Amino acid sequence: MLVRVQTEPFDINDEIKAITQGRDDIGGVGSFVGLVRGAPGFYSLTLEHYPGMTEKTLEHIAATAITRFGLLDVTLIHRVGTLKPGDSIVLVLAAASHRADALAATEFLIDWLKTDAPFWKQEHTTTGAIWVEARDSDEKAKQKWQDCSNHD
Amino acid sequence: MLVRVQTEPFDINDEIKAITQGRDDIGGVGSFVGLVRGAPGFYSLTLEHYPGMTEKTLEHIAATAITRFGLLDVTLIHRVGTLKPGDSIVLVLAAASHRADALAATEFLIDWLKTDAPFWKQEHTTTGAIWVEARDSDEKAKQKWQDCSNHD
Amino acid sequence: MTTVRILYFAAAREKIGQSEEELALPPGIANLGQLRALLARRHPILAQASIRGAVNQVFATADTPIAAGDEIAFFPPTTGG
Amino acid sequence: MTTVRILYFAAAREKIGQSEEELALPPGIANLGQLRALLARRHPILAQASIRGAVNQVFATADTPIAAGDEIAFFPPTTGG
Repeated sequence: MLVRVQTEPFDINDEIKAITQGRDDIGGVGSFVGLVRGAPGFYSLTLEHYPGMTEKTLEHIAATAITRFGLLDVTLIHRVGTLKPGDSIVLVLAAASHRADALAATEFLIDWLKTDAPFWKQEHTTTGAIWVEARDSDEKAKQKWQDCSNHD
Repeated sequence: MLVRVQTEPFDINDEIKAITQGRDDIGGVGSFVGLVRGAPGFYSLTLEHYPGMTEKTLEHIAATAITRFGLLDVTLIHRVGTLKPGDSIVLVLAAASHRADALAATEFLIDWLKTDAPFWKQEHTTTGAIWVEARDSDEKAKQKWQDCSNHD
Repeated sequence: MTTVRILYFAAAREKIGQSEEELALPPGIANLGQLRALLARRHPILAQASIRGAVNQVFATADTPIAAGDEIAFFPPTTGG
Repeated sequence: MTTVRILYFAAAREKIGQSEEELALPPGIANLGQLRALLARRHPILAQASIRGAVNQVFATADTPIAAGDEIAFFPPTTGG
Protein backbone atom coordinates (compact mmCIF):
# COMPACT_ATOMS: atom_id res chain seq x y z
CA MET A 1 0.00 0.00 0.00
CA LEU A 2 1.29 3.46 -0.87
CA VAL A 3 -0.33 6.79 0.05
CA ARG A 4 1.40 10.04 -0.78
CA VAL A 5 0.65 13.77 -0.73
CA GLN A 6 2.86 15.79 -3.06
CA THR A 7 3.05 19.05 -4.99
CA GLU A 8 4.73 17.61 -8.12
CA PRO A 9 2.95 15.64 -10.87
CA PHE A 10 2.87 11.82 -10.72
CA ASP A 11 3.79 9.29 -13.41
CA ILE A 12 1.09 6.63 -13.52
CA ASN A 13 3.29 4.27 -15.52
CA ASP A 14 5.97 4.37 -12.80
CA GLU A 15 3.36 3.82 -10.09
CA ILE A 16 1.88 0.80 -11.86
CA LYS A 17 5.38 -0.60 -12.37
CA ALA A 18 6.08 -0.12 -8.67
CA ILE A 19 3.15 -2.29 -7.65
CA THR A 20 3.38 -4.91 -10.40
CA GLN A 21 7.11 -5.46 -10.74
CA GLY A 22 8.60 -8.62 -9.29
CA ARG A 23 5.28 -10.45 -8.96
CA ASP A 24 2.98 -12.29 -11.36
CA ASP A 25 -0.26 -12.69 -9.40
CA ILE A 26 -1.86 -9.40 -10.52
CA GLY A 27 -4.36 -9.88 -13.35
CA GLY A 28 -5.55 -6.31 -13.57
CA VAL A 29 -4.93 -2.79 -12.34
CA GLY A 30 -7.84 -0.36 -12.29
CA SER A 31 -7.04 3.31 -12.07
CA PHE A 32 -8.52 6.76 -11.94
CA VAL A 33 -6.78 10.05 -12.65
CA GLY A 34 -8.62 13.22 -11.63
CA LEU A 35 -7.84 16.42 -13.52
CA VAL A 36 -8.57 20.12 -13.04
CA ARG A 37 -11.33 21.20 -15.41
CA GLY A 38 -11.32 24.66 -16.88
CA ALA A 39 -14.16 27.17 -16.70
CA PRO A 40 -14.64 30.78 -17.83
CA GLY A 41 -12.89 33.19 -15.45
CA PHE A 42 -11.19 30.37 -13.53
CA TYR A 43 -7.41 30.29 -13.78
CA SER A 44 -6.07 28.09 -10.97
CA LEU A 45 -6.91 26.37 -7.71
CA THR A 46 -5.04 25.85 -4.48
CA LEU A 47 -5.36 22.57 -2.63
CA GLU A 48 -5.02 22.72 1.13
CA HIS A 49 -4.95 19.64 3.35
CA TYR A 50 -4.61 18.51 6.97
CA PRO A 51 -1.13 16.95 7.22
CA GLY A 52 -1.24 13.84 9.36
CA MET A 53 -4.98 13.29 9.15
CA THR A 54 -4.71 13.12 5.35
CA GLU A 55 -2.21 10.26 5.39
CA LYS A 56 -4.07 8.50 8.21
CA THR A 57 -7.37 8.75 6.30
CA LEU A 58 -5.91 7.63 2.98
CA GLU A 59 -4.28 4.63 4.68
CA HIS A 60 -7.59 3.72 6.30
CA ILE A 61 -9.47 3.99 2.99
CA ALA A 62 -6.82 1.89 1.21
CA ALA A 63 -6.85 -0.78 3.94
CA THR A 64 -10.66 -0.91 3.84
CA ALA A 65 -10.63 -1.45 0.07
CA ILE A 66 -7.92 -4.12 0.30
CA THR A 67 -10.04 -6.12 2.74
CA ARG A 68 -13.37 -5.53 1.04
CA PHE A 69 -12.26 -6.37 -2.51
CA GLY A 70 -9.39 -8.76 -1.74
CA LEU A 71 -6.95 -6.44 -3.47
CA LEU A 72 -3.27 -7.22 -3.94
CA ASP A 73 -2.19 -3.58 -3.68
CA VAL A 74 -3.44 0.02 -3.65
CA THR A 75 -1.79 3.35 -4.49
CA LEU A 76 -3.33 6.72 -3.57
CA ILE A 77 -1.50 9.90 -4.57
CA HIS A 78 -3.02 13.35 -4.09
CA ARG A 79 -1.43 16.61 -5.15
CA VAL A 80 -1.59 19.80 -3.10
CA GLY A 81 -0.57 23.40 -3.82
CA THR A 82 -1.53 25.40 -6.87
CA LEU A 83 -2.86 23.60 -9.94
CA LYS A 84 -4.09 24.84 -13.30
CA PRO A 85 -6.78 23.58 -15.69
CA GLY A 86 -5.55 20.36 -17.31
CA ASP A 87 -3.29 19.44 -14.37
CA SER A 88 -3.74 16.09 -12.66
CA ILE A 89 -4.91 16.16 -9.02
CA VAL A 90 -5.34 12.60 -7.85
CA LEU A 91 -4.28 9.06 -8.74
CA VAL A 92 -6.01 5.90 -7.56
CA LEU A 93 -4.63 2.44 -8.41
CA ALA A 94 -6.22 -0.86 -7.37
CA ALA A 95 -4.48 -4.14 -8.24
CA ALA A 96 -6.33 -7.46 -8.06
CA SER A 97 -6.24 -10.99 -9.42
CA HIS A 98 -9.37 -10.28 -11.45
CA ARG A 99 -10.61 -7.20 -13.25
CA ALA A 100 -14.02 -6.91 -11.60
CA ASP A 101 -12.44 -6.41 -8.16
CA ALA A 102 -9.84 -3.97 -9.49
CA LEU A 103 -12.48 -1.82 -11.20
CA ALA A 104 -15.04 -1.86 -8.37
CA ALA A 105 -12.29 -0.98 -5.87
CA THR A 106 -11.10 1.93 -8.02
CA GLU A 107 -14.58 3.44 -7.86
CA PHE A 108 -14.86 2.74 -4.12
CA LEU A 109 -11.49 4.38 -3.44
CA ILE A 110 -12.17 7.61 -5.33
CA ASP A 111 -15.72 7.87 -3.92
CA TRP A 112 -14.45 7.57 -0.33
CA LEU A 113 -11.42 9.76 -0.88
CA LYS A 114 -13.71 12.52 -2.18
CA THR A 115 -15.81 12.68 0.97
CA ASP A 116 -13.38 11.57 3.70
CA ALA A 117 -9.87 12.75 2.90
CA PRO A 118 -9.27 16.24 4.35
CA PHE A 119 -8.49 18.24 1.23
CA TRP A 120 -10.06 21.58 0.31
CA LYS A 121 -10.02 23.40 -3.00
CA GLN A 122 -9.95 27.15 -3.36
CA GLU A 123 -10.50 28.46 -6.87
CA HIS A 124 -8.79 31.59 -8.08
CA THR A 125 -11.04 33.40 -10.53
CA THR A 126 -11.15 36.76 -12.21
CA THR A 127 -13.64 37.85 -9.50
CA GLY A 128 -11.60 36.57 -6.55
CA ALA A 129 -10.88 33.46 -4.52
CA ILE A 130 -13.76 31.04 -3.86
CA TRP A 131 -13.76 27.94 -1.65
CA VAL A 132 -15.27 25.06 -3.62
CA GLU A 133 -18.52 23.76 -2.10
CA ALA A 134 -18.85 20.05 -1.35
CA ARG A 135 -21.28 18.32 -3.71
CA ASP A 136 -24.25 16.25 -2.60
CA SER A 137 -23.47 13.88 -5.47
CA ASP A 138 -20.13 13.00 -3.86
CA GLU A 139 -21.81 12.13 -0.57
CA LYS A 140 -24.35 9.98 -2.46
CA ALA A 141 -21.57 8.24 -4.38
CA LYS A 142 -20.01 7.24 -1.08
CA GLN A 143 -23.31 6.16 0.48
CA LYS A 144 -23.98 3.63 -2.26
CA TRP A 145 -21.07 1.60 -0.81
CA GLN A 146 -22.72 1.59 2.62
CA ASP A 147 -26.26 0.63 1.59
CA CYS A 148 -25.16 -2.90 0.78
CA SER A 149 -22.62 -4.90 2.71
CA ASN A 150 -21.10 -6.26 -0.47
CA HIS A 151 -20.61 -4.80 -3.91
CA ASP A 152 -22.42 -6.66 -6.63
CA MET B 1 -10.25 7.84 -30.31
CA LEU B 2 -7.17 5.66 -30.61
CA VAL B 3 -7.12 1.89 -31.13
CA ARG B 4 -3.84 0.07 -31.61
CA VAL B 5 -2.53 -3.49 -31.80
CA GLN B 6 1.17 -3.80 -31.03
CA THR B 7 3.85 -6.22 -29.84
CA GLU B 8 5.77 -3.75 -27.68
CA PRO B 9 4.72 -2.58 -24.18
CA PHE B 10 2.69 0.61 -23.77
CA ASP B 11 3.32 3.59 -21.49
CA ILE B 12 0.04 4.53 -19.81
CA ASN B 13 1.40 7.92 -18.74
CA ASP B 14 2.18 8.81 -22.36
CA GLU B 15 -1.24 7.61 -23.48
CA ILE B 16 -3.07 9.68 -20.86
CA LYS B 17 -0.96 12.70 -21.81
CA ALA B 18 -1.89 12.15 -25.46
CA ILE B 19 -5.60 12.39 -24.74
CA THR B 20 -5.50 15.12 -22.08
CA GLN B 21 -2.87 17.51 -23.42
CA GLY B 22 -4.03 20.77 -24.95
CA ARG B 23 -7.53 20.62 -23.45
CA ASP B 24 -9.06 21.36 -20.06
CA ASP B 25 -12.54 19.81 -20.25
CA ILE B 26 -11.55 16.34 -18.97
CA GLY B 27 -12.32 15.88 -15.27
CA GLY B 28 -11.31 12.25 -15.01
CA VAL B 29 -9.65 9.39 -16.85
CA GLY B 30 -10.59 5.84 -15.89
CA SER B 31 -8.25 3.09 -16.93
CA PHE B 32 -7.66 -0.62 -16.82
CA VAL B 33 -4.40 -2.47 -17.44
CA GLY B 34 -4.64 -6.23 -17.91
CA LEU B 35 -1.59 -8.33 -17.03
CA VAL B 36 -0.50 -11.92 -17.61
CA ARG B 37 -0.91 -13.91 -14.40
CA GLY B 38 1.52 -16.67 -13.57
CA ALA B 39 0.61 -20.28 -12.74
CA PRO B 40 2.58 -23.43 -12.01
CA GLY B 41 3.99 -24.94 -15.21
CA PHE B 42 2.95 -21.93 -17.32
CA TYR B 43 5.78 -19.92 -18.82
CA SER B 44 4.38 -17.74 -21.61
CA LEU B 45 1.43 -17.12 -23.86
CA THR B 46 1.05 -16.19 -27.49
CA LEU B 47 -1.67 -13.78 -28.52
CA GLU B 48 -3.07 -14.23 -32.02
CA HIS B 49 -5.57 -11.84 -33.59
CA TYR B 50 -7.53 -11.19 -36.79
CA PRO B 51 -5.89 -8.16 -38.39
CA GLY B 52 -8.49 -5.84 -39.83
CA MET B 53 -11.42 -7.22 -37.84
CA THR B 54 -9.57 -6.44 -34.62
CA GLU B 55 -9.19 -2.75 -35.40
CA LYS B 56 -12.72 -2.55 -36.81
CA THR B 57 -14.16 -4.16 -33.66
CA LEU B 58 -12.12 -2.03 -31.26
CA GLU B 59 -13.21 1.12 -33.10
CA HIS B 60 -16.83 0.02 -32.90
CA ILE B 61 -16.57 -0.70 -29.16
CA ALA B 62 -14.85 2.64 -28.52
CA ALA B 63 -17.47 4.55 -30.56
CA THR B 64 -20.29 2.78 -28.72
CA ALA B 65 -18.81 3.74 -25.33
CA ILE B 66 -18.27 7.36 -26.42
CA THR B 67 -21.94 7.68 -27.34
CA ARG B 68 -23.31 5.72 -24.40
CA PHE B 69 -21.30 7.47 -21.67
CA GLY B 70 -20.76 10.84 -23.34
CA LEU B 71 -17.00 10.33 -23.25
CA LEU B 72 -14.48 12.91 -24.41
CA ASP B 73 -11.97 10.30 -25.60
CA VAL B 74 -11.10 6.59 -25.54
CA THR B 75 -7.84 4.69 -26.00
CA LEU B 76 -7.70 0.91 -26.55
CA ILE B 77 -4.31 -0.77 -26.92
CA HIS B 78 -3.91 -4.54 -27.12
CA ARG B 79 -0.63 -6.38 -27.34
CA VAL B 80 -0.06 -9.47 -29.49
CA GLY B 81 2.80 -11.92 -29.79
CA THR B 82 4.51 -13.73 -26.93
CA LEU B 83 4.03 -12.44 -23.38
CA LYS B 84 5.30 -13.68 -20.03
CA PRO B 85 3.77 -13.62 -16.53
CA GLY B 86 3.78 -10.04 -15.24
CA ASP B 87 3.66 -8.52 -18.75
CA SER B 88 0.86 -6.10 -19.61
CA ILE B 89 -1.62 -7.22 -22.29
CA VAL B 90 -4.26 -4.55 -22.65
CA LEU B 91 -4.86 -0.89 -21.88
CA VAL B 92 -8.26 0.79 -21.70
CA LEU B 93 -8.59 4.55 -21.13
CA ALA B 94 -11.88 6.44 -20.88
CA ALA B 95 -11.87 10.22 -20.48
CA ALA B 96 -14.97 12.11 -19.36
CA SER B 97 -16.06 15.36 -17.74
CA HIS B 98 -17.07 13.45 -14.61
CA ARG B 99 -15.61 10.44 -12.87
CA ALA B 100 -18.74 8.26 -12.80
CA ASP B 101 -18.89 8.17 -16.60
CA ALA B 102 -15.15 7.55 -16.95
CA LEU B 103 -15.22 4.61 -14.53
CA ALA B 104 -18.41 3.00 -15.84
CA ALA B 105 -17.10 3.29 -19.40
CA THR B 106 -13.78 1.69 -18.45
CA GLU B 107 -15.64 -1.38 -17.20
CA PHE B 108 -17.90 -1.41 -20.26
CA LEU B 109 -14.92 -1.20 -22.63
CA ILE B 110 -12.93 -4.05 -21.09
CA ASP B 111 -16.05 -6.25 -20.74
CA TRP B 112 -16.92 -5.82 -24.42
CA LEU B 113 -13.34 -6.11 -25.62
CA LYS B 114 -13.04 -9.45 -23.79
CA THR B 115 -15.94 -11.04 -25.64
CA ASP B 116 -15.98 -9.24 -28.99
CA ALA B 117 -12.44 -8.39 -30.04
CA PRO B 118 -10.91 -11.24 -32.08
CA PHE B 119 -7.90 -12.15 -29.94
CA TRP B 120 -6.95 -15.67 -28.84
CA LYS B 121 -4.49 -16.76 -26.19
CA GLN B 122 -2.41 -19.89 -26.41
CA GLU B 123 -0.56 -20.84 -23.24
CA HIS B 124 2.83 -22.50 -23.37
CA THR B 125 3.19 -24.85 -20.43
CA THR B 126 5.57 -27.57 -19.35
CA THR B 127 3.03 -30.08 -20.72
CA GLY B 128 2.57 -28.38 -24.09
CA ALA B 129 0.60 -25.61 -25.80
CA ILE B 130 -3.02 -25.06 -24.73
CA TRP B 131 -5.59 -22.71 -26.26
CA VAL B 132 -7.26 -20.74 -23.47
CA GLU B 133 -10.98 -21.47 -23.16
CA ALA B 134 -13.43 -18.56 -23.17
CA ARG B 135 -15.00 -18.01 -19.76
CA ASP B 136 -18.73 -17.84 -19.09
CA SER B 137 -18.04 -15.04 -16.60
CA ASP B 138 -16.76 -12.84 -19.45
CA GLU B 139 -19.94 -13.39 -21.45
CA LYS B 140 -22.02 -12.57 -18.36
CA ALA B 141 -19.96 -9.43 -17.70
CA LYS B 142 -20.82 -8.23 -21.18
CA GLN B 143 -24.49 -9.16 -20.91
CA LYS B 144 -25.03 -6.96 -17.88
CA TRP B 145 -24.56 -3.98 -20.21
CA GLN B 146 -27.33 -5.24 -22.48
CA ASP B 147 -29.96 -6.03 -19.85
CA CYS B 148 -30.55 -2.34 -19.19
CA SER B 149 -30.60 0.37 -21.80
CA ASN B 150 -28.69 2.72 -19.53
CA HIS B 151 -26.05 2.20 -16.91
CA ASP B 152 -27.09 3.33 -13.45
CA MET C 1 -14.54 -12.18 -58.61
CA THR C 2 -16.42 -15.46 -58.13
CA THR C 3 -14.63 -16.69 -55.04
CA VAL C 4 -14.75 -16.09 -51.32
CA ARG C 5 -11.70 -15.88 -49.08
CA ILE C 6 -11.97 -18.01 -45.94
CA LEU C 7 -9.79 -17.41 -42.88
CA TYR C 8 -9.29 -19.67 -39.85
CA PHE C 9 -7.89 -18.57 -36.49
CA ALA C 10 -6.51 -20.07 -33.30
CA ALA C 11 -7.63 -23.64 -32.52
CA ALA C 12 -9.73 -23.73 -35.72
CA ARG C 13 -6.67 -22.81 -37.79
CA GLU C 14 -4.61 -25.49 -36.06
CA LYS C 15 -7.22 -28.24 -36.45
CA ILE C 16 -7.86 -27.38 -40.10
CA GLY C 17 -4.14 -27.12 -40.77
CA GLN C 18 -4.33 -23.93 -42.81
CA SER C 19 -4.95 -20.30 -42.06
CA GLU C 20 -6.79 -19.43 -45.23
CA GLU C 21 -8.28 -20.77 -48.42
CA GLU C 22 -9.94 -19.44 -51.54
CA LEU C 23 -13.23 -21.06 -52.59
CA ALA C 24 -15.33 -20.70 -55.72
CA LEU C 25 -18.79 -20.14 -54.31
CA PRO C 26 -20.90 -23.16 -55.40
CA PRO C 27 -24.47 -22.55 -56.59
CA GLY C 28 -27.01 -22.71 -53.77
CA ILE C 29 -24.63 -21.35 -51.14
CA ALA C 30 -26.17 -17.99 -50.21
CA ASN C 31 -25.58 -17.59 -46.50
CA LEU C 32 -22.97 -18.31 -43.85
CA GLY C 33 -24.80 -21.37 -42.47
CA GLN C 34 -24.84 -23.04 -45.88
CA LEU C 35 -21.16 -22.33 -46.47
CA ARG C 36 -20.28 -23.58 -43.02
CA ALA C 37 -22.17 -26.86 -43.51
CA LEU C 38 -20.35 -27.36 -46.80
CA LEU C 39 -16.93 -26.67 -45.28
CA ALA C 40 -17.67 -28.84 -42.23
CA ARG C 41 -17.56 -31.92 -44.49
CA ARG C 42 -13.83 -31.30 -44.95
CA HIS C 43 -13.22 -29.50 -41.63
CA PRO C 44 -15.24 -31.25 -38.88
CA ILE C 45 -14.34 -28.60 -36.26
CA LEU C 46 -16.66 -26.19 -38.09
CA ALA C 47 -19.61 -28.35 -37.00
CA GLN C 48 -18.90 -27.41 -33.39
CA ALA C 49 -21.48 -24.91 -32.13
CA SER C 50 -18.81 -22.96 -30.23
CA ILE C 51 -17.03 -21.94 -33.44
CA ARG C 52 -18.07 -18.44 -34.44
CA GLY C 53 -18.20 -16.87 -37.87
CA ALA C 54 -17.60 -13.43 -39.35
CA VAL C 55 -18.45 -11.99 -42.75
CA ASN C 56 -16.32 -9.09 -43.95
CA GLN C 57 -14.82 -8.70 -40.47
CA VAL C 58 -18.14 -8.45 -38.64
CA PHE C 59 -19.63 -11.19 -36.42
CA ALA C 60 -22.23 -13.08 -38.44
CA THR C 61 -24.94 -15.69 -37.90
CA ALA C 62 -26.05 -18.65 -40.01
CA ASP C 63 -28.51 -16.53 -41.98
CA THR C 64 -26.03 -13.74 -42.80
CA PRO C 65 -25.95 -13.51 -46.64
CA ILE C 66 -22.65 -14.11 -48.39
CA ALA C 67 -21.55 -13.25 -51.89
CA ALA C 68 -18.52 -13.62 -54.12
CA GLY C 69 -15.69 -11.36 -52.97
CA ASP C 70 -16.58 -11.67 -49.28
CA GLU C 71 -14.02 -12.32 -46.57
CA ILE C 72 -15.33 -15.10 -44.32
CA ALA C 73 -13.71 -16.18 -41.05
CA PHE C 74 -14.23 -18.99 -38.52
CA PHE C 75 -12.73 -19.04 -35.04
CA PRO C 76 -13.31 -20.14 -31.42
CA PRO C 77 -14.75 -17.75 -28.80
CA THR C 78 -12.32 -14.88 -28.27
CA THR C 79 -9.99 -14.86 -25.27
CA GLY C 80 -8.29 -11.47 -25.42
CA GLY C 81 -8.07 -8.77 -22.81
CA MET D 1 -0.23 18.74 29.47
CA THR D 2 -3.48 20.53 30.36
CA THR D 3 -4.19 22.08 26.99
CA VAL D 4 -5.70 21.02 23.66
CA ARG D 5 -4.38 22.08 20.29
CA ILE D 6 -7.09 23.34 17.94
CA LEU D 7 -6.60 23.51 14.16
CA TYR D 8 -8.74 25.29 11.56
CA PHE D 9 -8.70 24.60 7.84
CA ALA D 10 -9.88 26.15 4.60
CA ALA D 11 -12.87 28.54 4.89
CA ALA D 12 -12.97 27.99 8.67
CA ARG D 13 -9.33 29.02 8.98
CA GLU D 14 -9.93 32.12 6.86
CA LYS D 15 -13.06 33.20 8.76
CA ILE D 16 -11.44 32.64 12.16
CA GLY D 17 -8.27 34.38 11.02
CA GLN D 18 -5.86 31.84 12.47
CA SER D 19 -4.85 28.31 11.62
CA GLU D 20 -4.31 27.06 15.13
CA GLU D 21 -4.63 27.87 18.81
CA GLU D 22 -3.73 26.31 22.12
CA LEU D 23 -6.50 26.20 24.75
CA ALA D 24 -6.41 25.25 28.42
CA LEU D 25 -9.32 22.85 28.67
CA PRO D 26 -11.88 24.53 30.99
CA PRO D 27 -13.66 22.38 33.60
CA GLY D 28 -16.91 20.85 32.31
CA ILE D 29 -15.67 20.52 28.72
CA ALA D 30 -15.54 16.78 28.18
CA ASN D 31 -16.62 16.23 24.58
CA LEU D 32 -16.27 17.82 21.16
CA GLY D 33 -19.78 19.32 21.19
CA GLN D 34 -19.11 21.19 24.42
CA LEU D 35 -15.75 22.51 23.16
CA ARG D 36 -17.32 23.56 19.89
CA ALA D 37 -20.12 25.49 21.64
CA LEU D 38 -17.52 27.27 23.76
CA LEU D 39 -15.37 28.19 20.77
CA ALA D 40 -18.39 29.28 18.73
CA ARG D 41 -18.81 32.28 21.03
CA ARG D 42 -15.54 33.65 19.66
CA HIS D 43 -15.73 31.98 16.22
CA PRO D 44 -19.35 32.10 14.96
CA ILE D 45 -18.55 29.94 11.90
CA LEU D 46 -18.23 26.95 14.25
CA ALA D 47 -21.98 27.21 14.94
CA GLN D 48 -22.63 26.25 11.30
CA ALA D 49 -23.86 22.67 11.05
CA SER D 50 -21.79 22.07 7.91
CA ILE D 51 -18.49 22.51 9.77
CA ARG D 52 -17.04 19.12 10.66
CA GLY D 53 -14.79 18.17 13.54
CA ALA D 54 -11.94 15.72 14.12
CA VAL D 55 -10.29 14.50 17.30
CA ASN D 56 -6.73 13.25 17.00
CA GLN D 57 -7.01 13.20 13.20
CA VAL D 58 -10.18 11.10 13.06
CA PHE D 59 -13.65 12.39 12.16
CA ALA D 60 -15.59 12.97 15.36
CA THR D 61 -19.14 13.78 16.46
CA ALA D 62 -20.47 16.05 19.22
CA ASP D 63 -20.32 13.25 21.79
CA THR D 64 -16.71 12.23 21.03
CA PRO D 65 -14.79 12.59 24.34
CA ILE D 66 -11.87 14.98 24.46
CA ALA D 67 -9.03 15.26 26.94
CA ALA D 68 -5.95 17.38 27.56
CA GLY D 69 -3.28 16.71 24.95
CA ASP D 70 -5.77 16.04 22.14
CA GLU D 71 -5.46 17.52 18.67
CA ILE D 72 -8.84 18.95 17.67
CA ALA D 73 -9.69 20.24 14.18
CA PHE D 74 -12.62 22.05 12.58
CA PHE D 75 -13.15 22.39 8.86
CA PRO D 76 -15.78 22.56 6.08
CA PRO D 77 -16.84 19.45 4.11
CA THR D 78 -13.87 18.14 2.15
CA THR D 79 -13.52 18.89 -1.55
CA GLY D 80 -10.51 16.86 -2.64
CA GLY D 81 -10.18 14.30 -5.42
